[in-house]
Amino acid sequence: MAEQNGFEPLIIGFTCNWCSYRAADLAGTSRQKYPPNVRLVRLMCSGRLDPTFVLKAFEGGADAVMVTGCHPGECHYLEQNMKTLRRFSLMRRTLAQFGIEPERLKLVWASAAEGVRLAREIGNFVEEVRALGPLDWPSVIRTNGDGAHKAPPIIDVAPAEAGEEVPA
Amino acid sequence: MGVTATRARAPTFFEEVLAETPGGSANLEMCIQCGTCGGSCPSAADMEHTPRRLFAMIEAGEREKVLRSNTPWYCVSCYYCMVRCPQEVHITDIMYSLKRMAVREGHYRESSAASVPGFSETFMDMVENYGRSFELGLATRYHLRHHPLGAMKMATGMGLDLLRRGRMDLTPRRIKRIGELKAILAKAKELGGEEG
Amino acid sequence: MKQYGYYPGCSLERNASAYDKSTRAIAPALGLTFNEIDDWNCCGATEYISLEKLPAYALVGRNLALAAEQADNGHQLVAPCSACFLNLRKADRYLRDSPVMARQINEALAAGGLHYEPGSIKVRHLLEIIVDDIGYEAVAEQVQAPLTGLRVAPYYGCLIVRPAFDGQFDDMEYPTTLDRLMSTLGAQVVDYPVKAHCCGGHMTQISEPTALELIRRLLKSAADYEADVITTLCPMCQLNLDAYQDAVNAYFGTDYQIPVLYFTQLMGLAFGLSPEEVGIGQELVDARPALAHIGAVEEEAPAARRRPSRKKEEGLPMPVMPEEKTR
Amino acid sequence: MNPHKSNGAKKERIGVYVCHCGSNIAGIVDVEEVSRWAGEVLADWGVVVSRDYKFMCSSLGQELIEKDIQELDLTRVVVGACSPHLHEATFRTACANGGLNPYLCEMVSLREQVSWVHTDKEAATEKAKALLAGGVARVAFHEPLDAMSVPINEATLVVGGGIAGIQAALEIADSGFPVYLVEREPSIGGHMAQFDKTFPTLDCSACILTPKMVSVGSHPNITLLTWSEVEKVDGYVGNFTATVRKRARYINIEDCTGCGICEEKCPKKVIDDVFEAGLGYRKAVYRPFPQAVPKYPVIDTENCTYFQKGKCKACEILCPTGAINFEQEDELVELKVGNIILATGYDLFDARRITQYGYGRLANVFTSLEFERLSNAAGPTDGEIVMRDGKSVPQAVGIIHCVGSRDKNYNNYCSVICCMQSLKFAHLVEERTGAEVYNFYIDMRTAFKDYDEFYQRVLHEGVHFIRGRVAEVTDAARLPGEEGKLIIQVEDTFMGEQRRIPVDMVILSAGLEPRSDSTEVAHKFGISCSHNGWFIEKHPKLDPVATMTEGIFIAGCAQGPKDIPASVAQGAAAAARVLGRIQQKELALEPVRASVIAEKCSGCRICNDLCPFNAIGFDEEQQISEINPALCQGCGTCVAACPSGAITGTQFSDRQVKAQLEGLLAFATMSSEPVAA
Repeated sequence: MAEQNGFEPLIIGFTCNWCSYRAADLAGTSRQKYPPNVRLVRLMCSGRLDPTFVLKAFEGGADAVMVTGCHPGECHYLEQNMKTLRRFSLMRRTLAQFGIEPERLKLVWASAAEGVRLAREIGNFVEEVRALGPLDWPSVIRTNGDGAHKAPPIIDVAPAEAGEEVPA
Repeated sequence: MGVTATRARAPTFFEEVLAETPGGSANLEMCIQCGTCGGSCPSAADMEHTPRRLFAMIEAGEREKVLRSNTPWYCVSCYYCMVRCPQEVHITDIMYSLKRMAVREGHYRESSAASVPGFSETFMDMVENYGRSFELGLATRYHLRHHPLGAMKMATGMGLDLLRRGRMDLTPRRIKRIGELKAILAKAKELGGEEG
Repeated sequence: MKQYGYYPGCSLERNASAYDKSTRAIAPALGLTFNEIDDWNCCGATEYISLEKLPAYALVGRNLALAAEQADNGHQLVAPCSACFLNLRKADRYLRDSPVMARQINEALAAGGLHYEPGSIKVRHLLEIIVDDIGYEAVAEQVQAPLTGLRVAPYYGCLIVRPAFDGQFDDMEYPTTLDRLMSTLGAQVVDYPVKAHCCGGHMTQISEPTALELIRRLLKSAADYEADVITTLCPMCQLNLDAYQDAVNAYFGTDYQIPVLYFTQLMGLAFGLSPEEVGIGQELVDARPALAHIGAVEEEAPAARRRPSRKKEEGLPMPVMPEEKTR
Repeated sequence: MNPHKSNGAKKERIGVYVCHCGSNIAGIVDVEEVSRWAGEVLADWGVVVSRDYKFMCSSLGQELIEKDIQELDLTRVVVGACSPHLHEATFRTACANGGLNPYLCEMVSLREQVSWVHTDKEAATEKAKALLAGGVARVAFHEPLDAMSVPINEATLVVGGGIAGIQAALEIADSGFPVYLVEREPSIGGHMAQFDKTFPTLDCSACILTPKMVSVGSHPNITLLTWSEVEKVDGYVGNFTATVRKRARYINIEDCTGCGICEEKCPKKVIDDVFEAGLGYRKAVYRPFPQAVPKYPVIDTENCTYFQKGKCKACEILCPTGAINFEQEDELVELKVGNIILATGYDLFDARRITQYGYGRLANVFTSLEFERLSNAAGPTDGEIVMRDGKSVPQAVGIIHCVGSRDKNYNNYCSVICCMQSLKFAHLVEERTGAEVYNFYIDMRTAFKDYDEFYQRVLHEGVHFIRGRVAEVTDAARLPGEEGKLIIQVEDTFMGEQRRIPVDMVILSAGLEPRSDSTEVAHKFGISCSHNGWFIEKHPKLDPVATMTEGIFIAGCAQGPKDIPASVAQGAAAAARVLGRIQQKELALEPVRASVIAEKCSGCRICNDLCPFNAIGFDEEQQISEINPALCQGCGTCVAACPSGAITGTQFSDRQVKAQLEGLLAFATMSSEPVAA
């Protein structure tokens, strides 16, 4: 693992309960080593991935986000991963508009049997993000937002649920 | 894909062969020793080792035995092995890699195919100096150097017939911008040297 | 008029000049214009790559770069020689697959003032454009002197069908396009089993006995099926089958006398061109006796011929091939 | 950053439990430090107790949690241990035992995601802390949930009447519950009915299968629908409605006695490429084989002279009971069932695709299924093993394994049955013709009971075994001994040399492929298919006959290649699962479900088309979307898509996920000090 700049990226990985989360389990049971820079969040399906989750992760300090799901045609909910694929392209475009390198968002298909592959993809992504350098989210907003030191409005698109405050 | 050189040690012979082979992954690590290649090869009967066996030897790190083998030199580039291989091993390309490595390391001289690279060398000289090959003249030259008797045969029999029918040049043709080609090849060799 | 870049390759300059001549002769009838790439160089055949990797790709790269530069040809480059076809196509494919090599090759090309963007030239074989771009129907329209009664063994060799670097053009083991083209010309096609086997290539120079055995296998099978003529689409195959036929006979004590002609020569004859216009007479095994009975009034009934039969008349039903269903 | 600061008055009391898992976690992660840290640093977030223990999943570990819930009034529990897929149920039960709603527990995977995949102890410990923080932040937003339950209809639909479907149908019917068995062909029996002998015992296939077929045909609890296909499936577990198309047979079955006169008198002979694998003939009105169940024939309209040319009617004229009815039409039948078993079987790999083996071009190259018919006493040659001319007996036979299997150009999986099937063929050829038999194989796979013993037996019989994958089969003779033969060219990998073996007959042990329409069928039933087209089981080891869709089970080769014993076992297993469901009378479901918050729904209907399970409907009156909780599978796609934030998903709500993200990132730079926000 190259450590030219001493920068250890922090990456959030969204996983599907049925395939990629199990691939992570399998990577564990088969003792596949990968760098500790990734922290995984379990969703039932990659289709559950709300774009605001991605922005929330960047805002919270992640340098990159990895979205993982079942291979096309193998979705446990039939075809919801194809919706993820469409959202993914959209999110990448949105990121570019914020001045964030779209490469900081990556989509990886990994079946429950692909522990080795998932570990390798994580390893590769960590190196890719290391090469990109740290994401300076507040300054991103400063230069690309409307000048105010606040998160882009899309964060607040989904209003808080009734009687609840969204933790911020 | 399965073989990545992340380990901090000198590459094995196996890894060197893979690195020498262009075109993405050559999949040699996927070989299951099924023998489809050896069964398909039209010149297998004349090879010291079938391609399959050679791959096992590469895996075992038998550098000298492999590079001394006549097998790659008997490859006729028919690509039967490559398209039939159930594991998508790029067999024909690996044969070319082994030829290059054998020549580079001089091992081919110890093989029963010792004179073979001479043909390729003659061909290469011609291409580098003229930009074109003139295969029959080339054959004669090569034979003069390596098989004088063969050259006699060429010159009297078939060669004469071809000459008579206007199918054989006595002098090679040279392309117009040979200097340009020489510069390109020289640069490529330099880069290849760095790489090796 | 369809425009194509044309890469004749070294063989077509001299040894296979009949191929070049006949190709150029049939082009107008098919509405094809070939623009020869100016100052092209040798593709390296199977030899150059045996000794050097990067220079071998740079050698081919120069041709691709020139073809891209002289692009009044719709970025399509036609190679009649199977070895040239393979080398050009393979180089383009590997340069696309390996950005590192593409960068190195362009560094080398820059030394000659050239540049090539991988994927910008589509390399095609001559047979492929005749069959796919022109089509059998258009070819049939040009047939004025059908080759009725001529038993033709279509010989594909290796490199046009294998390894299909950029899309598969025909079956890799049992191709049929040339068969169909020959039927279109009115010839009687010999369906023999070794039509895509290897002629030995440059093995004649390396181990002649090995090469002669490969050539013998092809000649034997064509003779078993009583072919009058073998037709080929590659100069190397033609040379081996034609020029080494005597050597095979001497080595194995056989007596094969099967002329070997380029498919373009047969197309020219069927289009009504004279034997001279398509370079008949350059072959070592004389084709004239075989060609003499084209146009003969009556051909003896094929049933009288002894040849291995493929399909039994009775007994258990044979599986239906998909193409038989569709045709 | 404290995700709970804004949570105001209601402060949760959270217990954190860090498992050592022996040395599995503790070997890499400093569990004591993690536990100490959680207790101190996360106290702000509501953690009131944090403990580490050798094995949390042991009964002592569970008791620890139960006791704390009771003594410390815990309202939430976080367990840092292995993957939730392994022990979530365990710790939920522990919570329930302690008096806490089981869904108020959250598991954090410190083993599979940390200690087993990382080597740097310090980095692993820091990551473990971050993951725990994510779990603690998330658990505060968990809601108490009740498992859902649905009633189960007692009837079962079995699709596919091969041996797996037959077994499943009989098991359920014998237990006293109704079964509908739907089969596409005119008779049940499947591939097994085509076989002559079965390995390794060489039992006669028909002798063991026919009694089962007869039982199905006469069983009071089984409604058999052959020549029929399921067109549509609606509903959900316990309550499916299947629409079945009963294709017109053109036979009044109440009048037909199955005498076979129509078949005998029909003037139209066609190649039977289903039952006879193309090696024999049938008539336009036919039963695939004499023991067919049901006994009634069908008229194949594509080949019937009357249907094609408007005249003939020989069968109608000659039928002694007047059972022929050319006016019959397809019928659509609606079946109400609680569970469905799919046993739709396999297709044989089309050997024509491997051109170099010559099938379809070289007369005496046969497929395995053709050979089954050739060697079957009831087959087109009455069991005589002869060549394509119908009379010559082969003197040498080559059997090629792995045709279309273990090959990336075709199917890269092993078809499981081919080695044993090839050994069976070798034995039959040797026994009946005395021919020299050659088997060409890559690896000999004779796993399972008595299989290797059969290999030993065939070896002893003098069959030749050549280890090498065949390169080509050709009729191009090179040498005098090869004239008129098929030559098998192969590398004998043990010799290390290329060999050419002349034979008279070649048998291709073709692989098993998913049905060509398996993807459509999977879609129709709402289950998943692998990229090859095999149906995907819920768990490859622990839940092999269930699918991700509740109430739908799979059995036999539809799930992947397998032999008869395995297919029967799966049929029975699927039946057992269904019977279990039926006995429960109602079924508890994991309460991961989406629901619409009516007051927020704008009625835009974006979500309506997103749901693959058709769980989202639209209330025209109120102009809002609504979700049927029994149909919803909980994927959450609609939750993510709703532009008004009007859909929320239990267990995976926005606030749960976002709180977890905050927790994971609160200690961003891998140092355990909170980052200033």
